[in-house]
Amino acid sequence: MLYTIWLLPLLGAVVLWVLGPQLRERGGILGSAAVGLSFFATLTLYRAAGTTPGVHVPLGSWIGGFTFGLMMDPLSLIWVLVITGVGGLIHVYSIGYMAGDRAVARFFAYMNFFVFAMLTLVLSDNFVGLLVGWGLVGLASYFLIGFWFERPSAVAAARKAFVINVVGDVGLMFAVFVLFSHTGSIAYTDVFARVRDLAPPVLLTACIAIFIGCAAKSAQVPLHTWLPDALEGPTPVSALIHAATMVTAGVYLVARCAPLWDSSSAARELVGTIGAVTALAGAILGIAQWDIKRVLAYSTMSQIGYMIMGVGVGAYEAGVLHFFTHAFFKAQLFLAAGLAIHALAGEQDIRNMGGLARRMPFAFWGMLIGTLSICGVPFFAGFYSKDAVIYGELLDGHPWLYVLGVATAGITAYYMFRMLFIAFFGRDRTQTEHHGEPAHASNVPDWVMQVPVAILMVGTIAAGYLDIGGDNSIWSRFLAPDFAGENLLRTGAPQISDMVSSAVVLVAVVLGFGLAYLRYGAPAALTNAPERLDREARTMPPVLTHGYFVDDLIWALFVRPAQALGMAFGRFLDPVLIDGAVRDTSFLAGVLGWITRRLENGLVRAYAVTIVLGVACFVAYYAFAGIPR
Amino acid sequence: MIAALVIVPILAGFAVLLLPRRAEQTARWIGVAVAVLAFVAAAASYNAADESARWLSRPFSAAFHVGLGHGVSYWIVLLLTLVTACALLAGSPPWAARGGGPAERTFVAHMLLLLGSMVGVFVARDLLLFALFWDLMLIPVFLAMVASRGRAAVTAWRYLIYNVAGGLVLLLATAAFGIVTGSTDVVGAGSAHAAVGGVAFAWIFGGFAFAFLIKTPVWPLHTWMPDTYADLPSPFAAVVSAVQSKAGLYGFIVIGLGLMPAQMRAAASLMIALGVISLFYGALVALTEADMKRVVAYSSLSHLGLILVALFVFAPTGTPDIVALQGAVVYIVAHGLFSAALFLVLGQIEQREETRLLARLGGLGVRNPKLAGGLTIAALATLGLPGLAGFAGELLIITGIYRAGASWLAAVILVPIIIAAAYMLRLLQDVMNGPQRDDLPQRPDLSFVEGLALAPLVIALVVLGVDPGPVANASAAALQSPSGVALSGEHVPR
Amino acid sequence: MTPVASVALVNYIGLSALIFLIGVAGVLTRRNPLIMLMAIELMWNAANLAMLAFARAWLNNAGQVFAFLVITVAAAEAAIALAIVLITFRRTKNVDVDEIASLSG
Amino acid sequence: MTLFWLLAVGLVITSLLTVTARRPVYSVVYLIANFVLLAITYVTLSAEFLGVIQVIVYASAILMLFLFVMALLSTSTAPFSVGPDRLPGIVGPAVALVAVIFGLLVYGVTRTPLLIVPRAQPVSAAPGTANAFGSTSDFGAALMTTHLLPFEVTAFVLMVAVIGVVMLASDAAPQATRHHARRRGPRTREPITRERPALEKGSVR
Repeated sequence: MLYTIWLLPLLGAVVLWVLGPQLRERGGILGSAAVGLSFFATLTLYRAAGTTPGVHVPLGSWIGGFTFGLMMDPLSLIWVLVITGVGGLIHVYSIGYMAGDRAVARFFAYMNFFVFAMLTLVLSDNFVGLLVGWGLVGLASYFLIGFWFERPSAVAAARKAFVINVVGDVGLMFAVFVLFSHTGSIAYTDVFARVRDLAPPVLLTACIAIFIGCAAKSAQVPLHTWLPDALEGPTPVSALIHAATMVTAGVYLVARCAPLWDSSSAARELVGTIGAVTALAGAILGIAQWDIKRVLAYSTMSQIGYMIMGVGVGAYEAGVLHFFTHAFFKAQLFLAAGLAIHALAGEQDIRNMGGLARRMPFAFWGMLIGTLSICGVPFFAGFYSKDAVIYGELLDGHPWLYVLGVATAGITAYYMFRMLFIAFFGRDRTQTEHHGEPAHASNVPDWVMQVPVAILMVGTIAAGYLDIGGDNSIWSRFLAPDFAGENLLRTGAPQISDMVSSAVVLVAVVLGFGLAYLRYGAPAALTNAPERLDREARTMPPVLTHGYFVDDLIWALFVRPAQALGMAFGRFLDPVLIDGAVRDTSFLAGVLGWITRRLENGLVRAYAVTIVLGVACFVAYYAFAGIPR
Repeated sequence: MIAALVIVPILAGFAVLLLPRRAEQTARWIGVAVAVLAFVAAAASYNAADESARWLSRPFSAAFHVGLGHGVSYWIVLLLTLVTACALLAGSPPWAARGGGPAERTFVAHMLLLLGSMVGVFVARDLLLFALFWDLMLIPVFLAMVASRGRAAVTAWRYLIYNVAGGLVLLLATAAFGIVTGSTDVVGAGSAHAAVGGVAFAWIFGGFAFAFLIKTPVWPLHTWMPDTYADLPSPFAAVVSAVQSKAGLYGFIVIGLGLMPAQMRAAASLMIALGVISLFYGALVALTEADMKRVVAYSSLSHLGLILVALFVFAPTGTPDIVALQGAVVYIVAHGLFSAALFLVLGQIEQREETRLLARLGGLGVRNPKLAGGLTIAALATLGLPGLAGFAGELLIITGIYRAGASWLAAVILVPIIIAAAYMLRLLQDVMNGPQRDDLPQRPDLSFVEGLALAPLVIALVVLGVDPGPVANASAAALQSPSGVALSGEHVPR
Repeated sequence: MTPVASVALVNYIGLSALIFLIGVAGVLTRRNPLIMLMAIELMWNAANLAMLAFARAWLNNAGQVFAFLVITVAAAEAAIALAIVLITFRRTKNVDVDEIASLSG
Repeated sequence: MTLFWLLAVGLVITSLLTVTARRPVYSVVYLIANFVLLAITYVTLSAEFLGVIQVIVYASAILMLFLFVMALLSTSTAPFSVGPDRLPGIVGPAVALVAVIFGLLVYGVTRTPLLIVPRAQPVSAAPGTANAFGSTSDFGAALMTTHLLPFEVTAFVLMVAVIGVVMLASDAAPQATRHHARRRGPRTREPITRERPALEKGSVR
């Protein structure tokens, strides 16, 4: 059954790739079916995966002690459910969204391939399998970001995403070498069993290397710059890869390697801090965006920061829960935004929207519910998970991280509602001309795109209810085999209780909402919206519009020097110095040849002189050295 | 049987030359048939016994001794025959297509001569025979370059002079080896001479190493290589970069580790330094090269540097690291597959669009999805995508390096993987992606036969990536001799 | 004939060397090919002298046999060289070795 | 003893005369004298047969050949020194070089005395008899038994020489124009046979 789950999407991808030209529009149905079947197959394993060892299928082994296998335990199961479930919904949505595109079969082939790669990542029972999945996911992401490969911006974004992801791959690879060399195995169970034997420096090296992988894949500071650009791909891709699944692979990895973090407090500090910083940095950047998808992208970055922060400090269940709820509400936000973009024929700039609440109420409700959930309004899913994460900081004894988390929550509310007010309230500012994603004449009924969003709404509201009940909740009990309860350090009793913490967060959220309302949502603000927004766009500090200049920094520190070196080597060192040395040698040979050719003057007597000179040398040698007896 | 692998292609090559002018297509199919037969015959020779005939008895004993079984030779010969078959199938070089230049049967003949002489290099079990084929395999490549016009003729001389310089030193070293030990019939005979040391052996090893470093090539002896790969007709570039460049690495394994491990160990730091320099140097230059075939050429420099490092990884106990060696063998085969695929695809592009400059190319993917698919897979294998053969090799090599205690080296070596991703994507995207260019000729996509020529390489890349076991295991069996280093074929009497 | 036992071998060798070197000097200084050839004949014979002297000293007639060989080869050489001189003359109407420089590289 | 010195002086003088004679004919004459003296020397070294051969083959046959060639060449105008001397002043250095070599030889020979170990078994017959060392029969026996192979090779060499000479001589047609006189260096004079190209009409000299 595990095989079925794992290989169905691959089969779908291969069939779609090979038969693409014949299938055309029907490719979407096939691709969705493959993922859907995979999802239902996963459901049958629900009970088996929940038992202690989980489901395990050995696959074979390589030389050198690499053994491979598939494994499904509760942690994997949650990811597989999200990948195939939410992924399946996004597939269905894509049937509508991508209708009319020239290469729709290719699109679904990539999507299925992505699902396969993601399943490889989470189902693998060892680090190398994980690494394979890790790389393939990056590849799928590359394909999908660069799906419209005739657009130079998409091509550049795809390249950037892939290269940064390879940085992560390489970090992870190094971690694999470290762990393999010191434990002699790549299987999770073996490695974790021997964690205690590892010397602290080795452990820390491995943790940092793993986290480099996580940071690249999950867009953590400072490897986050690819994520906003990655939105050059079609919107369903953004929803599937850059919101729901792939970018959370880092969270999965940290959670999966819980035993490693538990043994290295320094690594936990690092991960927790970077998560918190990312959460805050992403949220602040979210304030300054005008592209609806970029707002969502930075919010994704920020939310993943939360997750990483949670798993980093040991609040694994909370972090994973936040992944789970985030998958629903972020997918929903993207798909709802996609509805708007689709209807506006590719318009993504919120300054050119306005008043969409009346024009497309369904998209509005989708956005609203998603926004409420992401802001952590009580009774929506995000509330439960986010509060758990933020409170986890306090439990683990990181008051500063707690403060950062609360601040981020407030800012999140501010930029999400800012986006909502500008795009969906006020006057209609849509223009006729447009650029961006190509528009398609669709012959697919609207419900194809609406039903997935509707289903996601349920999850967006209800996914958090799983965690009601503290340590006895369904969620905690389900994940117990993996984490054996929360591994928080619990240094001293927290100063405030759970309820008080929630209240604090709520206050921050309300403040954020209030500020957004005053600036963008109040009737006075809505009336002169266009001028105000233009003024705001002009006065926005460059440090925010340029993403803290991280891109320029990377460019100046790594890309430029590498190119300059390459130029110096290729244009100068190779042809001039090395080849020059070789040419000098040959020139020397030429000079010698010229000299000897002078000797070859055709004059017989001159030859004779040379011969006699040679004879003289021989004679001299034997005369002075004597004849060997 | 093994001798026939050498002789039949050479004879067939000469026979093809005698075909009438009208029989161009026949020549090509004969070529393909011979290469495929050679592949089948080589594949069936896994357990074949060695064949030997007397040659010299003075000043040292030498023999026409060829063997294939079990060792590194087996896989490289399989690779060679496969790549040759694909290259022949992929079609004639640009000059034949344009109507000028030599006929296609000349191309086929050169290719078959190259096949025969290169099989000779990899099956030779006698150093003198090895040296003989080592020089012989230069000739068809040289002729092929001379046959095309323009700058290629200059490049041809450069190629010849560099490699003959190496070959000469190799011959000297071989003769010295024969005189010092009394026999050159020693390749793969195990560690008979492993214990022999001394100053003479240091010089002999130096001679071999010089020739191997030129052939591989390794920085700073590499400057013949980018021009050669760029100016060679693509099918030849595929075979040369895929297999001929491996002759040096093969030599390090079979002759270096097999006969002179002590000297290998002594040279390790130098070689690792050269390998690492090549690794970075090639990657950085590939990042900025303007000519797509030169990008691949420099990427080769980078990858072969990695293999060189792997060959010189010694555990603190002094034995070579088995995992790194297995990785090296896997990567040798993998690099052969993907560089052949790359050159074949780039050849098709060059033939279609009549340029190799990345700045001129662009947007080909729209009209040529199959071509784009081929280039994508080849490029991905090159940048070490997990699941394809290159990754398996890299993983094993770096694991081995780390295991042997050189953790800093393992970390450093990982960096060019990132650069590799950057330059391969640059190549792929600059050619295939972006808006269509109106100033390029519009040509049809890959034909069925052209696609067929790529398919075996791609399949082999995937198979080897999913399970490198057979390749690595076969060498592993041979690697673990009592002394730790009898690498090539085992000579267990049957 | 009694061997000249009273004459030391060294004297024969010295004589031989002297004649040989006179021949060398002749080859170097003369530009008439015929005289050069005769100088070469001198050198041949000087060598023969040395060999015969050694043969006598060692009481081993291998030296004599070799001298015989040398005479034969010298004869052959003279014949061919003279033929070449004739041919050259026929083609160029002169046999000045300084003018005939087609060996020039 | 006296005989040797007489012969030695004669040999050196005739040798010198041979290489210094102004005209080749004189050279031949001096060479004949030289060879005859040499033949006597051979005989003093117990090499009767070679002495005889020296007179018959060298002094008569080969040198006759030289004379014939000279006769053939002398039909036209002075063919021997048509151009300038391209190695002027070689005499001094050549003599010096030769002297140095001689000095070196003398030094070497006197420095390490020649080590001569005569054949262990005594020569079977007394000197002067038919089978003594160096006698014709002794030499002949050696030639036909021990050294048969060199003897055969001699025959082969002669045959090759004969063929070569025939080939060369059959190059009948005098193709004067095919000759490349020396291609480099200052040409002060056209080869004799090559006619000056007629001046183009109106060309300025």
